[in-house]
Amino acid sequence: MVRIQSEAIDYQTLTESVRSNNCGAVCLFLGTVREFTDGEQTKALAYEGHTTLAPQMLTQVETETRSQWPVEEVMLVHRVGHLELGEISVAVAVSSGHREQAFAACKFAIDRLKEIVPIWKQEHWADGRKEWVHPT
Amino acid sequence: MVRIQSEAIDYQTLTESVRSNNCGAVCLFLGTVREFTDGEQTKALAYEGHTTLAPQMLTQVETETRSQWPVEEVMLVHRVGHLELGEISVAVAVSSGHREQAFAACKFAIDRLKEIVPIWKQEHWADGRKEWVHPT
Amino acid sequence: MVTIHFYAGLREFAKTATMELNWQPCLSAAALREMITQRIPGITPLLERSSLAVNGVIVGNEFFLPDSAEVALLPPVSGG
Amino acid sequence: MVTIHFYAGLREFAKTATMELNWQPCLSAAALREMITQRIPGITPLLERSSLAVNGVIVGNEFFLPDSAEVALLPPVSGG
Repeated sequence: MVRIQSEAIDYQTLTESVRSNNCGAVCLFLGTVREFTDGEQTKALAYEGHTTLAPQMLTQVETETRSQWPVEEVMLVHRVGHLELGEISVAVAVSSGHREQAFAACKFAIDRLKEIVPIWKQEHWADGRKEWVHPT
Repeated sequence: MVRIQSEAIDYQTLTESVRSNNCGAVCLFLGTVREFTDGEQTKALAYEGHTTLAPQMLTQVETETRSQWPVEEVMLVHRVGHLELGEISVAVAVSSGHREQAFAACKFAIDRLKEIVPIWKQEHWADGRKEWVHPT
Repeated sequence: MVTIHFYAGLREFAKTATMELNWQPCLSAAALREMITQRIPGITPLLERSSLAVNGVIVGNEFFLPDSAEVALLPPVSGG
Repeated sequence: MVTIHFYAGLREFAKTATMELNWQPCLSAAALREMITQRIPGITPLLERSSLAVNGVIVGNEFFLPDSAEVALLPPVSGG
Protein backbone atom coordinates (compact mmCIF):
# COMPACT_ATOMS: atom_id res chain seq x y z
CA MET A 1 0.00 0.00 0.00
CA VAL A 2 1.23 3.49 -0.81
CA ARG A 3 0.07 6.96 0.19
CA ILE A 4 0.97 10.61 -0.20
CA GLN A 5 -0.44 12.74 2.60
CA SER A 6 -0.15 16.17 4.15
CA GLU A 7 -1.01 14.96 7.68
CA ALA A 8 1.66 13.72 10.09
CA ILE A 9 2.69 10.11 9.43
CA ASP A 10 1.40 7.66 12.04
CA TYR A 11 4.13 5.03 11.84
CA GLN A 12 2.61 2.92 14.59
CA THR A 13 -0.56 2.29 12.58
CA LEU A 14 1.66 1.67 9.56
CA THR A 15 3.80 -0.85 11.45
CA GLU A 16 0.77 -2.63 12.90
CA SER A 17 -0.64 -3.00 9.40
CA VAL A 18 2.41 -4.97 8.18
CA ARG A 19 2.73 -7.26 11.22
CA SER A 20 1.61 -10.83 10.64
CA ASN A 21 1.93 -14.29 12.18
CA ASN A 22 3.55 -15.35 8.92
CA CYS A 23 6.47 -13.02 9.60
CA GLY A 24 9.40 -13.13 11.95
CA ALA A 25 10.68 -9.70 11.00
CA VAL A 26 9.49 -6.14 10.55
CA CYS A 27 11.76 -3.36 9.33
CA LEU A 28 10.61 0.25 9.57
CA PHE A 29 12.49 3.18 8.09
CA LEU A 30 11.67 6.78 8.95
CA GLY A 31 13.14 9.79 7.19
CA THR A 32 13.13 12.80 9.52
CA VAL A 33 13.90 16.48 9.03
CA ARG A 34 17.54 17.01 10.03
CA GLU A 35 18.71 20.40 11.28
CA PHE A 36 22.19 20.49 9.72
CA THR A 37 23.32 19.50 6.22
CA ASP A 38 27.00 20.06 5.41
CA GLY A 39 27.14 22.78 8.06
CA GLU A 40 24.07 24.63 6.78
CA GLN A 41 21.15 25.03 9.16
CA THR A 42 17.62 24.06 8.14
CA LYS A 43 14.63 25.77 9.72
CA ALA A 44 11.94 23.73 7.96
CA LEU A 45 11.23 21.82 4.73
CA ALA A 46 8.45 21.87 2.21
CA TYR A 47 7.70 18.81 0.08
CA GLU A 48 5.73 18.82 -3.14
CA GLY A 49 4.66 15.76 -5.10
CA HIS A 50 3.13 15.24 -8.52
CA THR A 51 -0.52 14.52 -7.80
CA THR A 52 -0.91 11.45 -10.00
CA LEU A 53 2.66 10.40 -10.83
CA ALA A 54 3.97 10.36 -7.27
CA PRO A 55 1.48 7.69 -6.05
CA GLN A 56 1.93 5.83 -9.35
CA MET A 57 5.71 5.68 -8.96
CA LEU A 58 5.38 4.76 -5.28
CA THR A 59 3.30 1.80 -6.41
CA GLN A 60 6.05 0.93 -8.88
CA VAL A 61 8.53 0.92 -5.99
CA GLU A 62 6.24 -1.45 -4.09
CA THR A 63 5.95 -3.72 -7.14
CA GLU A 64 9.71 -3.78 -7.73
CA THR A 65 10.30 -4.51 -4.04
CA ARG A 66 7.83 -7.41 -4.02
CA SER A 67 9.38 -8.82 -7.20
CA GLN A 68 12.82 -8.99 -5.57
CA TRP A 69 12.13 -10.18 -2.02
CA PRO A 70 9.62 -12.55 -0.41
CA VAL A 71 7.94 -9.83 1.62
CA GLU A 72 4.52 -10.15 3.19
CA GLU A 73 3.57 -6.47 3.32
CA VAL A 74 5.16 -3.25 2.07
CA MET A 75 3.84 0.17 3.09
CA LEU A 76 5.23 3.38 1.62
CA VAL A 77 3.98 6.73 2.88
CA HIS A 78 5.40 10.13 1.95
CA ARG A 79 4.35 13.39 3.46
CA VAL A 80 3.94 16.65 1.50
CA GLY A 81 3.56 20.25 2.64
CA HIS A 82 5.37 22.07 5.42
CA LEU A 83 7.52 20.05 7.85
CA GLU A 84 9.27 21.26 10.97
CA LEU A 85 12.60 19.96 12.28
CA GLY A 86 12.41 16.35 13.45
CA GLU A 87 9.13 15.59 11.68
CA ILE A 88 8.76 12.44 9.60
CA SER A 89 8.87 13.00 5.85
CA VAL A 90 8.72 9.38 4.74
CA ALA A 91 8.03 5.97 6.25
CA VAL A 92 8.66 2.53 4.77
CA ALA A 93 7.43 -0.55 6.64
CA VAL A 94 8.18 -4.08 5.45
CA SER A 95 7.37 -7.45 6.96
CA SER A 96 8.99 -10.71 5.92
CA GLY A 97 9.63 -14.22 7.16
CA HIS A 98 13.24 -13.47 8.01
CA ARG A 99 15.22 -10.38 8.93
CA GLU A 100 17.69 -10.38 6.02
CA GLN A 101 14.86 -9.94 3.52
CA ALA A 102 13.05 -7.37 5.67
CA PHE A 103 16.17 -5.19 5.88
CA ALA A 104 17.11 -5.61 2.22
CA ALA A 105 13.58 -4.92 0.97
CA CYS A 106 13.14 -1.87 3.21
CA LYS A 107 16.52 -0.47 2.15
CA PHE A 108 15.78 -1.09 -1.53
CA ALA A 109 12.35 0.56 -1.25
CA ILE A 110 13.62 3.81 0.28
CA ASP A 111 16.62 3.94 -2.10
CA ARG A 112 14.34 3.42 -5.09
CA LEU A 113 11.77 5.91 -3.79
CA LYS A 114 14.49 8.54 -3.65
CA GLU A 115 15.45 7.74 -7.25
CA ILE A 116 12.17 7.64 -9.11
CA VAL A 117 9.24 9.14 -7.19
CA PRO A 118 8.41 12.70 -8.35
CA ILE A 119 8.53 14.43 -4.99
CA TRP A 120 10.62 17.53 -4.39
CA LYS A 121 12.06 19.06 -1.27
CA GLN A 122 12.43 22.78 -0.67
CA GLU A 123 14.95 23.76 1.98
CA HIS A 124 13.93 26.64 4.22
CA TRP A 125 17.35 27.63 5.50
CA ALA A 126 17.74 29.32 8.86
CA ASP A 127 19.06 32.44 7.12
CA GLY A 128 15.75 32.89 5.31
CA ARG A 129 16.66 31.50 1.88
CA LYS A 130 14.35 28.97 0.26
CA GLU A 131 15.88 26.51 -2.18
CA TRP A 132 14.46 23.63 -4.21
CA VAL A 133 16.72 20.60 -4.09
CA HIS A 134 17.44 18.98 -7.44
CA PRO A 135 20.35 16.55 -7.09
CA THR A 136 22.80 16.45 -9.99
CA MET B 1 20.11 1.98 26.20
CA VAL B 2 19.34 -1.69 26.64
CA ARG B 3 16.64 -3.55 28.51
CA ILE B 4 15.37 -7.07 29.18
CA GLN B 5 11.70 -7.11 30.13
CA SER B 6 8.77 -9.44 30.54
CA GLU B 7 6.17 -6.81 29.55
CA ALA B 8 5.13 -6.26 25.93
CA ILE B 9 7.59 -4.08 24.01
CA ASP B 10 6.30 -0.57 23.30
CA TYR B 11 8.19 0.15 20.09
CA GLN B 12 6.59 3.56 19.64
CA THR B 13 8.09 4.87 22.88
CA LEU B 14 11.37 3.24 21.85
CA THR B 15 11.31 4.90 18.44
CA GLU B 16 10.41 8.30 19.89
CA SER B 17 13.37 8.04 22.24
CA VAL B 18 15.85 7.71 19.35
CA ARG B 19 14.40 10.48 17.17
CA SER B 20 16.43 13.66 17.09
CA ASN B 21 16.82 16.84 15.04
CA ASN B 22 20.42 15.76 14.44
CA CYS B 23 19.19 12.73 12.51
CA GLY B 24 17.73 12.24 9.08
CA ALA B 25 17.09 8.53 9.53
CA VAL B 26 15.58 6.09 11.99
CA CYS B 27 15.67 2.33 11.45
CA LEU B 28 13.54 0.07 13.64
CA PHE B 29 13.72 -3.70 13.60
CA LEU B 30 11.11 -5.90 15.27
CA GLY B 31 11.44 -9.63 15.71
CA THR B 32 8.00 -11.22 15.94
CA VAL B 33 6.78 -14.72 16.76
CA ARG B 34 6.28 -16.53 13.45
CA GLU B 35 3.77 -19.37 13.19
CA PHE B 36 5.66 -21.65 10.80
CA THR B 37 9.35 -22.66 10.76
CA ASP B 38 10.38 -25.16 8.08
CA GLY B 39 6.82 -26.46 7.95
CA GLU B 40 6.52 -26.93 11.72
CA GLN B 41 3.79 -25.02 13.51
CA THR B 42 4.54 -22.91 16.56
CA LYS B 43 1.86 -22.27 19.18
CA ALA B 44 3.89 -19.99 21.42
CA LEU B 45 7.47 -19.25 22.52
CA ALA B 46 9.14 -18.84 25.87
CA TYR B 47 12.32 -16.78 26.21
CA GLU B 48 14.76 -16.99 29.09
CA GLY B 49 17.74 -14.70 29.64
CA HIS B 50 20.66 -14.76 32.03
CA THR B 51 19.76 -12.16 34.65
CA THR B 52 23.06 -10.28 34.69
CA LEU B 53 24.90 -11.45 31.58
CA ALA B 54 22.07 -10.79 29.12
CA PRO B 55 21.88 -7.02 29.87
CA GLN B 56 25.68 -6.90 30.03
CA MET B 57 26.07 -8.48 26.59
CA LEU B 58 23.28 -6.28 25.19
CA THR B 59 25.33 -3.31 26.35
CA GLN B 60 28.34 -4.80 24.58
CA VAL B 61 26.26 -4.97 21.37
CA GLU B 62 25.39 -1.29 21.80
CA THR B 63 29.05 -0.41 22.37
CA GLU B 64 30.22 -2.37 19.32
CA THR B 65 27.49 -0.77 17.22
CA ARG B 66 28.45 2.75 18.29
CA SER B 67 32.12 2.01 17.64
CA GLN B 68 31.39 1.07 14.03
CA TRP B 69 28.80 3.61 12.89
CA PRO B 70 28.12 7.27 13.62
CA VAL B 71 24.79 6.63 15.28
CA GLU B 72 23.02 9.09 17.54
CA GLU B 73 20.98 6.63 19.60
CA VAL B 74 20.75 2.84 19.82
CA MET B 75 18.02 1.10 21.81
CA LEU B 76 17.98 -2.67 22.28
CA VAL B 77 15.08 -4.31 24.09
CA HIS B 78 14.49 -8.06 24.41
CA ARG B 79 11.45 -9.63 25.93
CA VAL B 80 11.51 -12.74 28.14
CA GLY B 81 8.74 -15.04 29.33
CA HIS B 82 5.77 -16.39 27.40
CA LEU B 83 5.02 -14.94 23.93
CA GLU B 84 2.02 -15.65 21.74
CA LEU B 85 2.10 -15.75 17.92
CA GLY B 86 2.76 -12.35 16.39
CA GLU B 87 4.12 -10.78 19.57
CA ILE B 88 7.36 -8.80 19.52
CA SER B 89 10.34 -10.64 21.03
CA VAL B 90 12.99 -8.05 20.26
CA ALA B 91 13.22 -4.44 19.10
CA VAL B 92 16.24 -2.52 17.87
CA ALA B 93 15.91 1.21 17.16
CA VAL B 94 18.75 3.26 15.70
CA SER B 95 18.94 6.90 14.66
CA SER B 96 21.67 8.37 12.50
CA GLY B 97 22.40 11.31 10.25
CA HIS B 98 21.92 9.28 7.09
CA ARG B 99 20.00 6.17 6.16
CA GLU B 100 22.91 3.96 5.09
CA GLN B 101 24.37 4.07 8.59
CA ALA B 102 20.98 3.64 10.27
CA PHE B 103 20.27 0.46 8.27
CA ALA B 104 23.79 -0.94 8.67
CA ALA B 105 23.93 -0.24 12.40
CA CYS B 106 20.46 -1.69 13.04
CA LYS B 107 21.27 -4.82 11.02
CA PHE B 108 24.61 -5.25 12.78
CA ALA B 109 23.02 -4.84 16.22
CA ILE B 110 20.34 -7.51 15.71
CA ASP B 111 22.83 -9.89 14.05
CA ARG B 112 25.28 -9.45 16.92
CA LEU B 113 22.53 -9.75 19.54
CA LYS B 114 21.61 -13.13 18.09
CA GLU B 115 25.25 -14.22 18.30
CA ILE B 116 26.35 -13.21 21.76
CA VAL B 117 23.48 -12.33 24.13
CA PRO B 118 22.64 -15.21 26.52
CA ILE B 119 18.94 -15.46 25.80
CA TRP B 120 17.28 -18.74 24.87
CA LYS B 121 14.11 -19.56 23.03
CA GLN B 122 11.87 -22.52 23.82
CA GLU B 123 9.53 -23.55 21.03
CA HIS B 124 6.06 -24.59 22.10
CA TRP B 125 5.05 -26.57 19.03
CA ALA B 126 1.41 -26.92 18.06
CA ASP B 127 1.64 -30.70 18.67
CA GLY B 128 2.41 -30.11 22.34
CA ARG B 129 6.19 -30.63 22.31
CA LYS B 130 8.41 -28.06 24.01
CA GLU B 131 11.95 -27.70 22.74
CA TRP B 132 14.84 -25.42 23.68
CA VAL B 133 16.57 -24.04 20.62
CA HIS B 134 20.38 -24.27 20.66
CA PRO B 135 21.74 -23.61 17.17
CA THR B 136 24.71 -25.71 16.10
CA MET C 1 -2.78 23.48 -27.75
CA VAL C 2 -0.62 21.68 -25.22
CA THR C 3 -0.47 22.64 -21.54
CA ILE C 4 2.86 22.44 -19.76
CA HIS C 5 3.05 22.10 -15.97
CA PHE C 6 6.24 23.10 -14.18
CA TYR C 7 7.21 21.71 -10.79
CA ALA C 8 9.47 22.76 -7.93
CA GLY C 9 12.65 24.50 -9.12
CA LEU C 10 11.44 24.57 -12.73
CA ARG C 11 8.29 26.43 -11.68
CA GLU C 12 10.37 28.82 -9.64
CA PHE C 13 12.68 29.48 -12.59
CA ALA C 14 9.83 29.78 -15.09
CA LYS C 15 7.96 32.07 -12.69
CA THR C 16 4.78 30.28 -13.72
CA ALA C 17 3.15 26.94 -12.90
CA THR C 18 1.74 26.41 -16.40
CA MET C 19 2.36 27.49 -19.96
CA GLU C 20 0.33 26.90 -23.11
CA LEU C 21 1.93 26.30 -26.48
CA ASN C 22 0.39 25.75 -29.89
CA TRP C 23 0.12 22.15 -30.98
CA GLN C 24 1.20 21.01 -34.44
CA PRO C 25 1.32 17.54 -36.03
CA CYS C 26 4.48 15.58 -35.31
CA LEU C 27 5.37 17.77 -32.33
CA SER C 28 8.01 15.70 -30.52
CA ALA C 29 8.94 15.97 -26.86
CA ALA C 30 12.39 17.16 -28.01
CA ALA C 31 10.83 19.92 -30.10
CA LEU C 32 8.65 20.94 -27.17
CA ARG C 33 11.73 21.21 -24.95
CA GLU C 34 13.29 23.44 -27.60
CA MET C 35 10.22 25.69 -27.70
CA ILE C 36 10.31 26.04 -23.90
CA THR C 37 13.99 26.95 -23.98
CA GLN C 38 13.25 29.71 -26.48
CA ARG C 39 10.52 31.12 -24.24
CA ILE C 40 12.53 30.84 -21.03
CA PRO C 41 16.23 31.45 -21.71
CA GLY C 42 18.46 29.93 -19.04
CA ILE C 43 16.09 27.10 -18.14
CA THR C 44 18.10 24.61 -20.23
CA PRO C 45 20.48 23.20 -17.58
CA LEU C 46 17.63 22.18 -15.27
CA LEU C 47 15.28 21.29 -18.15
CA GLU C 48 17.86 18.91 -19.61
CA ARG C 49 17.93 17.00 -16.32
CA SER C 50 14.13 16.87 -16.12
CA SER C 51 11.78 14.08 -17.14
CA LEU C 52 8.79 14.78 -19.31
CA ALA C 53 5.42 13.11 -18.79
CA VAL C 54 2.55 13.31 -21.24
CA ASN C 55 -0.94 12.64 -19.91
CA GLY C 56 0.53 10.90 -16.88
CA VAL C 57 3.13 8.74 -18.60
CA ILE C 58 6.86 9.49 -18.72
CA VAL C 59 8.00 9.60 -22.37
CA GLY C 60 11.26 9.86 -24.29
CA ASN C 61 12.37 12.69 -26.56
CA GLU C 62 11.13 10.96 -29.74
CA PHE C 63 7.55 10.81 -28.47
CA PHE C 64 4.98 12.71 -30.56
CA LEU C 65 2.55 14.71 -28.47
CA PRO C 66 -1.19 14.42 -29.14
CA ASP C 67 -3.26 17.58 -29.37
CA SER C 68 -4.49 18.84 -25.98
CA ALA C 69 -1.63 17.00 -24.26
CA GLU C 70 -1.07 17.69 -20.57
CA VAL C 71 2.70 17.82 -20.19
CA ALA C 72 4.44 17.60 -16.82
CA LEU C 73 8.07 18.65 -16.54
CA LEU C 74 9.64 16.86 -13.59
CA PRO C 75 12.99 18.13 -12.35
CA PRO C 76 15.38 15.74 -10.52
CA VAL C 77 13.54 14.31 -7.55
CA SER C 78 14.51 14.91 -3.91
CA GLY C 79 11.90 13.08 -1.88
CA GLY C 80 12.66 10.85 1.04
CA MET D 1 32.25 -25.32 47.14
CA VAL D 2 31.30 -24.02 43.69
CA THR D 3 27.70 -23.58 42.56
CA ILE D 4 26.84 -24.38 38.96
CA HIS D 5 23.77 -22.85 37.28
CA PHE D 6 22.30 -24.56 34.25
CA TYR D 7 20.21 -22.72 31.65
CA ALA D 8 17.63 -23.63 29.03
CA GLY D 9 18.36 -26.99 27.36
CA LEU D 10 21.23 -27.73 29.76
CA ARG D 11 18.90 -27.34 32.74
CA GLU D 12 16.35 -29.54 31.03
CA PHE D 13 18.95 -32.23 30.37
CA ALA D 14 20.49 -31.98 33.86
CA LYS D 15 16.99 -32.08 35.39
CA THR D 16 18.18 -29.46 37.85
CA ALA D 17 18.83 -25.72 37.78
CA THR D 18 21.85 -25.85 40.10
CA MET D 19 24.50 -28.27 41.27
CA GLU D 20 27.13 -27.93 43.97
CA LEU D 21 30.61 -29.42 43.64
CA ASN D 22 33.53 -29.41 46.01
CA TRP D 23 36.14 -26.79 45.36
CA GLN D 24 39.85 -27.60 45.33
CA PRO D 25 42.88 -25.45 44.60
CA CYS D 26 43.79 -25.14 40.89
CA LEU D 27 40.33 -26.26 39.81
CA SER D 28 40.21 -25.25 36.14
CA ALA D 29 37.09 -24.63 34.08
CA ALA D 30 38.09 -27.64 31.96
CA ALA D 31 38.29 -29.84 35.04
CA LEU D 32 34.90 -28.58 36.19
CA ARG D 33 33.38 -29.50 32.83
CA GLU D 34 34.87 -32.97 33.23
CA MET D 35 33.35 -33.33 36.72
CA ILE D 36 29.94 -32.31 35.37
CA THR D 37 30.20 -34.85 32.55
CA GLN D 38 30.90 -37.60 35.08
CA ARG D 39 27.81 -36.63 37.11
CA ILE D 40 25.52 -36.22 34.09
CA PRO D 41 26.45 -38.72 31.38
CA GLY D 42 25.25 -37.63 27.94
CA ILE D 43 25.45 -33.91 28.64
CA THR D 44 28.79 -33.63 26.81
CA PRO D 45 27.60 -32.72 23.28
CA LEU D 46 25.61 -29.70 24.52
CA LEU D 47 28.12 -28.87 27.28
CA GLU D 48 30.96 -28.71 24.76
CA ARG D 49 29.05 -26.06 22.81
CA SER D 50 28.29 -24.05 25.95
CA SER D 51 30.11 -21.03 27.37
CA LEU D 52 31.13 -20.93 30.99
CA ALA D 53 30.90 -17.78 33.10
CA VAL D 54 32.44 -17.42 36.55
CA ASN D 55 31.03 -14.73 38.82
CA GLY D 56 29.50 -12.95 35.82
CA VAL D 57 32.49 -13.10 33.45
CA ILE D 58 32.85 -15.54 30.57
CA VAL D 59 36.10 -17.46 30.96
CA GLY D 60 38.20 -19.92 28.97
CA ASN D 61 39.00 -23.52 29.87
CA GLU D 62 42.35 -22.66 31.48
CA PHE D 63 40.70 -20.37 34.04
CA PHE D 64 41.17 -21.42 37.70
CA LEU D 65 38.00 -21.10 39.73
CA PRO D 66 38.06 -19.33 43.09
CA ASP D 67 36.39 -20.93 46.08
CA SER D 68 32.65 -20.16 46.32
CA ALA D 69 32.55 -19.46 42.57
CA GLU D 70 29.13 -18.98 40.96
CA VAL D 71 29.39 -20.75 37.62
CA ALA D 72 26.90 -20.21 34.79
CA LEU D 73 26.76 -22.71 31.94
CA LEU D 74 25.37 -20.98 28.88
CA PRO D 75 24.26 -23.18 25.98
CA PRO D 76 24.25 -21.75 22.40
CA VAL D 77 22.04 -18.68 22.38
CA SER D 78 18.80 -18.33 20.44
CA GLY D 79 17.46 -14.89 21.24
CA GLY D 80 16.13 -12.44 18.68
